[in-house]
Amino acid sequence: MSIDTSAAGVSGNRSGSAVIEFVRKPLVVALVLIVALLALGEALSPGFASLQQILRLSIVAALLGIVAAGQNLVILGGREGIDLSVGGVVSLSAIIAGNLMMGQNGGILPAVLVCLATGALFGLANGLGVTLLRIPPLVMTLGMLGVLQGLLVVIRQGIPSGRAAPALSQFVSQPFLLGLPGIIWLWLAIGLLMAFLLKRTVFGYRVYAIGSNEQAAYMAGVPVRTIRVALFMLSGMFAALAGICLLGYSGSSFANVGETYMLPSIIAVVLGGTPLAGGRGGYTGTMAGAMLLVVLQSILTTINIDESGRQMIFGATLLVLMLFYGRAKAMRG
Amino acid sequence: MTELLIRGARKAYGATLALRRGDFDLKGGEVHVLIGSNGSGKSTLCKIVAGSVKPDAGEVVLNGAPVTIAGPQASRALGIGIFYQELSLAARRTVAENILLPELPATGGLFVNRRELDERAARYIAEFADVAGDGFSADTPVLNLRADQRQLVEIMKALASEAPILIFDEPTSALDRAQVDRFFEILKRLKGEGRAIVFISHRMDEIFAIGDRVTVIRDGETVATSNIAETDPSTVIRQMVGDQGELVAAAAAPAAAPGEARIALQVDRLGGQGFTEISFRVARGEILGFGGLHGQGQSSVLRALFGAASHDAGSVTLDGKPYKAASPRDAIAHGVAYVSGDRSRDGVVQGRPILENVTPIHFLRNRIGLVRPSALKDKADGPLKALKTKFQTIDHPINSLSGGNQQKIVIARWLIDRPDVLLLDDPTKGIDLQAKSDLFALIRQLAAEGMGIVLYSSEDAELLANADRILVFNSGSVTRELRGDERTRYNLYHAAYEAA
Amino acid sequence: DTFTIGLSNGWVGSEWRTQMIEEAQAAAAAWEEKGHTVNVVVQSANVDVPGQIAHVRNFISQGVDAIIINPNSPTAFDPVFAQAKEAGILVISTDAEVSSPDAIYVGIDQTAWGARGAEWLAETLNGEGKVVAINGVAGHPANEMRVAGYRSVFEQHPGIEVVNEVNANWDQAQGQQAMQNLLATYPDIAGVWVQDGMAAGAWKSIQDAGKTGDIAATGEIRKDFIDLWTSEGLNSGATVNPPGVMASALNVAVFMLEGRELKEPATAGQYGNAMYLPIPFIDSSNLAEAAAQLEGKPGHYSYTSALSIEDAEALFK
Amino acid sequence: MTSLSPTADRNPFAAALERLPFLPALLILVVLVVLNGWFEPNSLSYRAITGLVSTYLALMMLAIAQTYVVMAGDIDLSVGATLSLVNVVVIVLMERWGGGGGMVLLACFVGILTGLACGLINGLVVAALRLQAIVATFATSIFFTGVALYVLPVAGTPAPAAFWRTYGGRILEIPFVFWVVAALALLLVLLVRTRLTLQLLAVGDDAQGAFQSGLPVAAIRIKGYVLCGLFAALAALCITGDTASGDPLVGGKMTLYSVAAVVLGGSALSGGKGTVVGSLVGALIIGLINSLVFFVGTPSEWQNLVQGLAILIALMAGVFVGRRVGQ
Ligand SMILES: Nc1ncnc2c1ncn2[C@@H]1O[C@H](COP(=O)(O)OP(=O)(O)OP(=O)(O)O)[C@@H](O)[C@H]1O
Ligand SMILES: Nc1ncnc2c1ncn2[C@@H]1O[C@H](COP(=O)(O)OP(=O)(O)OP(=O)(O)O)[C@@H](O)[C@H]1O
Ligand SMILES: [Mg+2]
Ligand SMILES: [Mg+2]
Repeated sequence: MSIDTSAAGVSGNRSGSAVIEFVRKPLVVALVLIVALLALGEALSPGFASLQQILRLSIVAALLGIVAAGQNLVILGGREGIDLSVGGVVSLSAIIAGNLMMGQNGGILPAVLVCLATGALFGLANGLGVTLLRIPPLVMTLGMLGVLQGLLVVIRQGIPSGRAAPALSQFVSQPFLLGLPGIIWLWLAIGLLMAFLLKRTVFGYRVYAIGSNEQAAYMAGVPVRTIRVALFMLSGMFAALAGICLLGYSGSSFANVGETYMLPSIIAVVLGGTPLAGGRGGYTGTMAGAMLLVVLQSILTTINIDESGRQMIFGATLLVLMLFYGRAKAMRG
Repeated sequence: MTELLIRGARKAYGATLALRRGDFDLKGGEVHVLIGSNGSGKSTLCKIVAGSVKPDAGEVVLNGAPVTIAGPQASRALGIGIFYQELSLAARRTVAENILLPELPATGGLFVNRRELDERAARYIAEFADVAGDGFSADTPVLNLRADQRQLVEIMKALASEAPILIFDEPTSALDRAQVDRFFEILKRLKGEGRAIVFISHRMDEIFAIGDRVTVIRDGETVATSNIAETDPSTVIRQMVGDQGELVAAAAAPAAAPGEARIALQVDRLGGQGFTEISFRVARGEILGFGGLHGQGQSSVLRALFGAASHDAGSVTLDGKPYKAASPRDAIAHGVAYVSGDRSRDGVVQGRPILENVTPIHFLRNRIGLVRPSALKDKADGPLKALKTKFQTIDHPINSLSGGNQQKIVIARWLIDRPDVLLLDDPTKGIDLQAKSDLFALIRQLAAEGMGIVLYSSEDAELLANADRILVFNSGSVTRELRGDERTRYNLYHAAYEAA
Repeated sequence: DTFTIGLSNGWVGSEWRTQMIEEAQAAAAAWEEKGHTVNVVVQSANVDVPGQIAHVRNFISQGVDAIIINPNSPTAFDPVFAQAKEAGILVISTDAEVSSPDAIYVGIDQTAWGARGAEWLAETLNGEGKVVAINGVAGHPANEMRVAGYRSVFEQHPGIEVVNEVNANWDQAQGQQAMQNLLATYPDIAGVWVQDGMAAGAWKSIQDAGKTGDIAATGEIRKDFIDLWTSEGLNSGATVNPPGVMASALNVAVFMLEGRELKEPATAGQYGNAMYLPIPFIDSSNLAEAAAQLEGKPGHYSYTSALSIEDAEALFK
Repeated sequence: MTSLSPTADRNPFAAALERLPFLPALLILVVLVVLNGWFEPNSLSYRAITGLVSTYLALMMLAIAQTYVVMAGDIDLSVGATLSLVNVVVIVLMERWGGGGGMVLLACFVGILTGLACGLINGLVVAALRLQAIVATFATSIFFTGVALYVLPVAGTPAPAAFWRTYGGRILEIPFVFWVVAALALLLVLLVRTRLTLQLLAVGDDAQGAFQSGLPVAAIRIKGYVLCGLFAALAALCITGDTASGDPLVGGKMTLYSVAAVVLGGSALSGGKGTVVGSLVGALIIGLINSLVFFVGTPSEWQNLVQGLAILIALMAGVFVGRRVGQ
């Protein structure tokens, strides 16, 4: 079974028709909505759906999508898995990377290594709190977010904010291969990697198993804790990777750049058809979810209305979109 | 007199047709038994009447008037009370609160009237006071109760509806004999009051002890209704099984254990939470039975041997080598297998494909990292066939199967790579007769092939028919061992009730 | 004399704020030479309005002589400042004005700040062309004052058309994204009015789009931006809100604690309690000077200025 | 029959904790009070305590608000936005209608209706439309923030002096906020005894079971959200009293604090277990940690980190102890 047919279990009544089944797939829903929004954007302001602009939007979506990859894994692993600390890790990683690079290409490799290690470290702390102390993930990562925000303040007073290496900036925003920027390739590679991880490795099978029924997984010899800790570590590493890319995108690190990724990364996962309960879903949908979110946000930027109106429309639209996805089963079956 | 008629009730879950055509009539003053194999649609039919499942088609006629049952509340309002097979309790609420949860007595419609609540709950608790066991009181959170006690609470909750129509969907599956007897007394009294009662059980003796009429349901269709007095167990079984041919008679167990065989598992003075001083040996080729009233430590011992519970005294050897499992993972690596009767908790990974549910042990024992689905499917095929598992394709989610077939999948996962010792913890709980006989044939075959098997069963007949020796548990220790001709129902009951 | 002054800063999301605190601490230390001991206690953390009210209450509990605050709200502190005054504590706000009659404001006029950049933009564009604005957090008072400032200027230039105004929440990356979207939608814009760190982001998008030569946009005062500005020859102008404002406020506070009276009481601004400091401006004409002041400083360091003790004394009788 | 009961050897402390899951939190609170008094004796003065209560009363209310949805296993990430919206509605109405006593009360009343409406919207979206609570209430929070910005585009607009002087003043020599606390305590005592509280907890325990038992689960959850909206509105009135002004963003950061307070108070986010008293204590713990960090003399750049660590540790300790003893 493909990981994308996840909606099946979510909605109460399934139709026998293969066509309807297909159309109900979150991935298909998201893609259709993306196209519809692009068309709407083009109608509102010509040029919105130009190839160039779509590419630029994809860059922004890639940043969100990379954070959402880790978020997705943690959510799939169940037991109310969620990682609110990703925003803090993104910021921390951007700062560390900037300082290790200081505008020098030679600094990229050490920066990537150190940042991934840092992300993994915070993920490890989250994972240990969740597994060994059995702190609910929302609580653990919320607390960790507070710690990370405090740490950012300390660090930013101690060391200057650094600059991205030119090669990194180029990688993120300039065409790299076949006219696509490197970050898009990176994102696609992550998409493939995630699909492979979830569908073709025992690790992936086990992620779904613990997400769906942890006790049964434990009784079948699945190393529950190890897997859950690994998921949080992966989440930290993806967030750190996103932090590095964000540094490349904006050229220099500053303030709490990552804060804006916390809840949107969760929304992207949900719009991608992975319910927060875990055990179902996959990353392909999440990629579409991230793109959908970014397109929606940028449409709202381009229409000339008050901020209040933008927020009202954004909030309401999100609600309407959610109706297409992860609605809980009706109590009455 | 109350009368409930159901005509042509139908319910499909996606491709699964849970109920094809449910016809059923129920009269006041009778206990109407509903029987059918796992997944035949009994619970679905009950839930339709209780309002918690919305039928695709069909009509319900109550006292001559057609009614629509819009939901559980509406059903209650129509005078229908139900015991749910999977229970409907709030774990952190107290026994009393749970009993009256559907209609909490309130002052001014706003504040809980504690006094009235306690008084009313006490009435139902009193009915079971002497059989409920330790730690059962009105203000105990349900969380702290044993499985049988929880089932009692669900029974009390159904009784508290004081409804003219009462549905009991497998209310006795966790109860001990005394509790069942008490429950049956109450049912008889209610019947006398003119209430209409639906009763579901997989235990044939219970059905014939309490039923007035029996309706057999097969593959989602009600096939026959007869007066209990005018039928007999084998007729009922034939109706349940349909044209699939005669059931194989339960295999008579060999008289004695193969004496010379190697010892697979030796346990010396094992002690832990819920059991003490347990000693026994299991030879390869032998099926050792655990018997006694349920909850006497049998499960705890098996779980401890599997590393899922701790033991703090005694020693274990596996094939002559010292063995202590720190976790199930550890046990599996040593070639020990464990099948729990509580499949929804311990066995099934809900919502995931059958394939993923069959393979975890294989992954672990072969240290597999990458998955090749086609190769895996080949591996899974054999065990699934051996168990006669019914499924559409191996990529379908396991929830699309009936309970019995789900349990077969859980068992199949142990058969890709054969373990040395198989621990069966009431593996047939809620499984239909056909599946049971398939399963025990297989278990016997596995033993013959050299496995050491421990079988705990809450059904005496099952144990007597399949175990080579039986250890009877009482209060956490073994009080008697039954061998050869000693394995009689009388001896088993006697030993079980001895110190109780 | 010995004075204890509490410094409260309710947002630590930028180096500008750090520099503000550091300059104030340095200013306090400088009083040692004048024979005064000025102790500062600092509460500088990311807090919301209630959190910063707690800052003030902590200072009151501690019994400080004066409180200098960079407030998260213009009006929310009225009650707690009244309590501080009751306890005999002098309250000065800086960087953002407060409505409390129990406090005075020492800092720049944010409306004038917004207007100054707009004037530069209008002049640079010769009063002609499409302009977009990228603003901070909608509903934030400092943001709204700056917005009022630029709007009042653009209104006086009929040739200038403000085609869109968006909010990027003082976040550099959001500023960059917003600019990217705006460039896609309005390919023919000539000018961008943008604040603070978001300016660096906006300029990054302008550069990425290869429009560096075609667009005039306001800039910011961090050294790394000034360097970029110099090397790329950006068509930019930056109004300065110096991080030294808190140091200026501190120097004023010490004189007031000494019991000195202002020559001209602080009565400016919409709340009639403000004392405005001059607003420097950087454009191509004095870019080199600004760069010289920042020589050798780290990239995050902002161009600054503050009232010296002498400057401050000149304001008193 | 002698059967092996899992309940036989439960210790009395575990039983107490089952009934009063906020005991660990209360202990932490006492320790914090002592430490605060140790490092800054003034912090235990009458005035300082009044100040502490005035400052954190809004968070206490918000934590209570959050508790009523958490009980049923839901969550509300829009409480902060609801608070902001009510705050600006009240401020704008008071400005429109003048600062007369009757008008002020009427404005407060409309504010409360606004909070109830927000709660109702959340309830409908989560319980009736069956969207996932975390993301759905995040979406409504964006929507409510938009409405708040529409009502009052920029922070400011002073409240009538009569309003905030009452809030910050005294009645019969006792600070007004203490009267509020007393009234709140009474209200909570009443609420604890309601059928709704029990039903919320039952739904939180097992929603499907509650539904099958015949409880109107959707209606109960909606009522939980409405109650949440009510307390968020009361929190807004407190904020309005303490800040004497309107700010469309004032509540933004308080949402996650309200969640933290609820957890600190011993409630389970998975539902079925929760007390409002605990949440109230949790809110005070957050307040006392913040002030303690300052009174201890933490250098400013470390303040956020130490606060963050202290809250994380308190959260972990609370959850850990609660579960350990509860087992
Ligand atoms: N005795 C037990 N019975 C049932 N479930 C258990 C038991 N112990 C642990 N679990 C479940 O398994 C989870 C993980 O337990 P544990 O850490 O032992 O996993 P593990 O498989 O040993 O992992 P690892 O190999 O990484 O140590 C627990 O959170 C719990 O849900
Ligand atoms: N919620 C559901 N979703 C999908 N399939 C379901 C659901 N509930 C029941 N089924 C399927 O419907 C069929 C009938 O199930 P039902 O529970 O009525 O059987 P039953 O006769 O009560 O069996 P048992 O004796 O095991 O309790 C089974 O195949 C089952 O798998
Ligand atoms: Mg059933
Ligand atoms: Mg382990």
